[in-house]
Amino acid sequence: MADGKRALTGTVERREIPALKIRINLNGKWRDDDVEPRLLLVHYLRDVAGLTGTHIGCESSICGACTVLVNGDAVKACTMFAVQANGAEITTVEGLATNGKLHPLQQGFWEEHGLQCGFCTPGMIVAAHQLLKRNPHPTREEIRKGLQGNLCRCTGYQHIVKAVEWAVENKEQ
Amino acid sequence: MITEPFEYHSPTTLEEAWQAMAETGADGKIVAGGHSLIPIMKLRLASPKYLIDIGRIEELRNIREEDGRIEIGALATHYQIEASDLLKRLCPLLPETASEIGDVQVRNKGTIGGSLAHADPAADWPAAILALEAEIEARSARGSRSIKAADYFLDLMTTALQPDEILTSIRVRAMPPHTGQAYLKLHHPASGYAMVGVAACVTLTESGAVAKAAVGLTGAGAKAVRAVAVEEVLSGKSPTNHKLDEAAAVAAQGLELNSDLYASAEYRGHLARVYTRRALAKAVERARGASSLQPVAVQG
Amino acid sequence: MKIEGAYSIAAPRETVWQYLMSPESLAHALLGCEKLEPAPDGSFQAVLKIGIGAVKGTYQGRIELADVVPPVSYRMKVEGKGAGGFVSGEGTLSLSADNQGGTKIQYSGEAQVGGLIASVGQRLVQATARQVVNQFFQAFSKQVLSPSAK
Amino acid sequence: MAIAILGERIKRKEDPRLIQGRSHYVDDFKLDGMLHMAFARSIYAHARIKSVDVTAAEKMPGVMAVLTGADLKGKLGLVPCAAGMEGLKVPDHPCLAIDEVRYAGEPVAAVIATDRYLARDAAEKIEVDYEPLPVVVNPEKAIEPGSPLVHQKLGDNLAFVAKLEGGDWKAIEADTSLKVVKQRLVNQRLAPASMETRGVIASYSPGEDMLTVWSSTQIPHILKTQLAIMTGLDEARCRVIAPEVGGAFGSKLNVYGEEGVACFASRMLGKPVKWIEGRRENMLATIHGRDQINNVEIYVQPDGKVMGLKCWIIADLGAYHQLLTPAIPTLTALMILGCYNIPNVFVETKGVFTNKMATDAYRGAGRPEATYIIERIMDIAAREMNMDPAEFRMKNFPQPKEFPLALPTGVTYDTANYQKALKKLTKISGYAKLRREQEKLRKKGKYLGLGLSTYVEICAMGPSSRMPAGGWEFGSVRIDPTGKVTVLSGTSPHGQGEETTFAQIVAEGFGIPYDDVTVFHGDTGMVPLGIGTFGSRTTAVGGTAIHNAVEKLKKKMARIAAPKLEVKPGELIFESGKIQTKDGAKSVAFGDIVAEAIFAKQLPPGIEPGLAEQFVFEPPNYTFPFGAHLAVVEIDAETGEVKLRNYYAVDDCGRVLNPMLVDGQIHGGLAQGIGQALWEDHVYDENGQLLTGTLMDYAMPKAHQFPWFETSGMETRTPVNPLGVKGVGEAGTIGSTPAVVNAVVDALSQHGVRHVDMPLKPEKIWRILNQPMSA
Repeated sequence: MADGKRALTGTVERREIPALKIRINLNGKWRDDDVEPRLLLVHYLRDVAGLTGTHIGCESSICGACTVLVNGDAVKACTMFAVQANGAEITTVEGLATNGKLHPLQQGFWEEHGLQCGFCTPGMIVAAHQLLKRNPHPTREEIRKGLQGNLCRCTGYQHIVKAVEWAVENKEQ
Repeated sequence: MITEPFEYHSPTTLEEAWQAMAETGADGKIVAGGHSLIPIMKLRLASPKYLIDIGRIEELRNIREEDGRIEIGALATHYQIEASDLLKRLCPLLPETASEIGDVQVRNKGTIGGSLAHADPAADWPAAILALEAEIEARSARGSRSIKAADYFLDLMTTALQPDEILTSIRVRAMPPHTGQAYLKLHHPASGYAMVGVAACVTLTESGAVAKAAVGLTGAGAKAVRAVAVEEVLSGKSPTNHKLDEAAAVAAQGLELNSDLYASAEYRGHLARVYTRRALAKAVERARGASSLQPVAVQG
Repeated sequence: MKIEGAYSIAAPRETVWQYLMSPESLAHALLGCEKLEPAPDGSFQAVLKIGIGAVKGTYQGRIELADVVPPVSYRMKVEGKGAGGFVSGEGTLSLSADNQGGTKIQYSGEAQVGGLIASVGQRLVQATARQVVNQFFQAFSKQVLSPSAK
Repeated sequence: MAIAILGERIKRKEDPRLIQGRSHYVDDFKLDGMLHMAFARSIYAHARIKSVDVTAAEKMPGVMAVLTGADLKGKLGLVPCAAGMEGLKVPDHPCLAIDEVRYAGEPVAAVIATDRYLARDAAEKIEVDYEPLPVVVNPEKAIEPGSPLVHQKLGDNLAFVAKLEGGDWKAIEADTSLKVVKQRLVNQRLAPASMETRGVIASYSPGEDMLTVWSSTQIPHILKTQLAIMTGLDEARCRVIAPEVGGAFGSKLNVYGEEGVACFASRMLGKPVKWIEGRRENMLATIHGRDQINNVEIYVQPDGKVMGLKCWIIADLGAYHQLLTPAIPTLTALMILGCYNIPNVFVETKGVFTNKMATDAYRGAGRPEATYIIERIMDIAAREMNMDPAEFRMKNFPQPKEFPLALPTGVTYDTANYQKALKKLTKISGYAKLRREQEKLRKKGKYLGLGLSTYVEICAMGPSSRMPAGGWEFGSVRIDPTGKVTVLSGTSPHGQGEETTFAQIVAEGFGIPYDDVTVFHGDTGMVPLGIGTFGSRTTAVGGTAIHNAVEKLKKKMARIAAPKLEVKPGELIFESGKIQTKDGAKSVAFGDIVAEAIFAKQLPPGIEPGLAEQFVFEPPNYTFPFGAHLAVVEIDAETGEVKLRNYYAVDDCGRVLNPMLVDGQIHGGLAQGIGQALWEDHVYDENGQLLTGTLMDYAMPKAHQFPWFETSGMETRTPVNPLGVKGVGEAGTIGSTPAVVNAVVDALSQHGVRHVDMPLKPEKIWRILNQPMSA
């Protein structure tokens, strides 16, 4: 009955795992990398691509600090492997400003003091981006619900709600 | 939190997936959206040597309707279901349930198939699937079979799926006339999981009596269950307040209830009754408001 | 965490007791048991693979029986550890005749879960314990009642 | 250009880099040859370490070193505790456990490897053989005879007993007309849970013999001193940089063992070593907050005047002292009288060791507990006296003219007008109308509750004589040849926005554009002295240092300008980029005097060239901000769910320098305080296992759980510093917790409910509502 091939510690023996080639459009530019399959998307963005604006807060897909857009959908990059994003278009907080001009949401967070320590902010802005794409004129209640996947320990959220409202009102600027 | 190393396979057809499963056997694990599996892998509580990512099997992503039968591909994300106009029209319980899952990011990535395959005792889908008497399509190289929702959930995170099967779709019937559906839950304040979640489908007769009631209960015990006793109390009866009370009173009957930091077994039993009562009332109210031609829309 | 319950098997108490004292029989009934061997100090060394859905872990442990009163009761002490932390527990198993001429096994004990499993899995720990125990008794009774037994 | 900058709602200087993801937190730095560290931690709350087998880990790919407690013994100093008091027991606290582990999560071994994945893999391979020892988790049981001991050597689990007494208790105890109102209150353990976990990079250059440390810390200067002591390096050879810090709330007001190990490893290997804490580690092994049991009683005259307060505090310190662990509960004693002029006080505080992570400063640090105690017991007493809680409070407030007010606790409150705050609150909230609504709803069987809290807190930490390691703060201001200003602060803000506030202070002082001021902090290599950011001190103490340095420079510049304008220096003011007479008749451009001072071609004799001044501000006293809050809750009687329906707050933090930032601080504080009342609870089981190890279980508040906070301010300036600023970092947290609990108890009072312990989980409320009504 005993299966002698198994390690008894509960961990799999480390084996040489071949790296995989992935091609990702990151903030508008394609790049090719060889990655270990277990490399989390968030570590790929931060450590391989050097885009450290995306943060790691909870590692259990609760806090949303690692939120990025994958093919236009906000996802938590700590709960996805880089290989799963092969072929995808990814937008991080670094990709939101255009031609040096802040995205209205970024501007809104600045205008309305939507951040304090700033650690949750990139994920919060990306999640808000998703919200406004689907619901361009959300109520305060809807903004709060739309940001349910993003924790902020500093602001008490009220100024974040105002920041999103600012962006709604100043979309064209 | 970092997973153990694994080899990654990314089949684009079911055939390729079955082959990968056959080759890797018990060392392989299927991943779809990853929102159930990847967190456990990061804790190293699951360490498959091979990860078979079925996320690229496009045929599993569709939601379609034919002759009042709706098929939802296993890879349909919670958000896809939440936003589906087709489902809002024909089976609003599904979008309503979807909207209660996790948060936007989780709904964007998590899939109905992945959630059902994982069968977390506090997941939302099982309640809806049971109340809708859905059929779960499982396919393997051996062929396909349809599993009734009532036969699907076996125990804690244990389903009727065989090791070589892939959950490929979920089939439900369009909501019949004079039907109302509702899903209500008490969210865990941190995880958002259902402390107790109740899905109710109630079809009324022309005279307003209960033609059929189906109630699915999640979060209460080790697995989601159909609250048969509740349904029996209502069947054929007029859904008066008193009758709904009477029906809800037996919601937790015979259940082995979970208990954790947030809610004791006793309290869960109570929640099961309260939320059953509320879900039934909402479903009845919607059934009354629904005409045969125009199923009720989900309220925000 | 308290674990207690009862399970009835349609077999005489002596038979049930025999099976309960047999390492082979226990090893068969314990789902995922890869090893259950007597150690020189009278205890048993065990290797158990527990899999609940996607969660899988291998536990190495030690089972010790004490206060053995055939065919009535014994006390069991279990210690196990694996990648996810540790499990330890102590409890009593006692056999009595049930109303249908079979045997009722009553168990009652305290279990402690530590490390990773405790700090991330508390909401599932109780249900998991219940499932492991239920599976054990189901498999155990199947074995006791199987025609090939004895 | 005459803009009044102080007091204006000005956008933050910090934000452009943060909103674009261009700022650098510790984990964002990548150094050449950098190695990564991971820890193996105890899975037991208390155990003897029989052996640590690192052979498998050492053989893992990429592993450069594996360290255990034995490797560090005698080579790396202990984790320091700065708080001292008479008779305090201070157990040895090694950076990696030696022989024994005393809480679940205690670091036992460290792996240093070439990448973070490999470090983790190897850490999982470390085999520790433990012999479990008896565990004590409950602090009340821990001080009973025969309890298991956390530290065998210390003989018992009582770390200290502190008594604070004032007034004439004989008279009070003899007065039989006084009603004694008692309550036992539990202030549960919380996780600070800043969004950025802890992290450190230690980089030792053997050639230069220099250790540079990037740490997510609130106290770079203190950390530098302590790391120098721990590693044995000269302090001059150590530099600590606090880069962008992603929140801290007191949890990074500390020196942690992991920081010491990183420095040791970097010195040993001659390479930079990075350690980034995982969230589970953060929940387990970053300090926790609160965790006190309080037995309080007050003595009330028939007219409602409170004459005395006694409280017995049992503070759960956890297994070891961190930097300020034992000091925190003593702040509870200090502030226990709240806004009330209670003439007699007695507080006994027992600090107790248990097999849990250390508690230490968490937003408010000791004062939320104090406020909770006094505000709960005042509410309970009001009900027992059949008085409205607002009226009862009014009765016991000191009059504004009584300030400065010396209290029997030994502190002297600077300035306040509690009556005005409470009146303003009842007005903006429509308190009377809400009470009528409550009555109506009660008749319908619905539960609405109103909860008041009037708080005072102790801020602007603080006079050095009362602080463990200095309470002054350093600021320097330098005007560069271009006329732009460089400011250095010894504080280390991490979200509070002082780069902005300090620039406002300087711009206002010099009458120059706000954009011309740049503020640096958080680098001991750049800022010579400093204490740090905590205790709502940064603006009040650190800002004052800068303000005073500006004043020094202005005096010097006026001396240079005066002869040119043929006036006396004292006649000159700085406004709109000019140095001018008050009537504006004579002026010289700010830049001209800057050039004059720096190029020094014609400086009047006796004036040193250059424009750089520093100031070390020693505050003469603490400051005492205050406020009044009202929470309105609805309770679902069927399930026990509590809904916070409205929240009103009136806060007075002295002079407001930037109302937008003050609002932000209040909001954040409210969320944390409400979080404690309703959801947050860091729970250990009876075996010392932490059950809330992730944010899936520990309920940090989310956006949808709050109503719109209706906040408004008052400005009662303090004479303690020239800015008149009191501090606002902790106010919201301190005021909100009792307000919410008072509201819930108020809602349930028709059921005879007197108290419910936090957090107010639905099941608790449901159980209460399903008990038979008490008489």
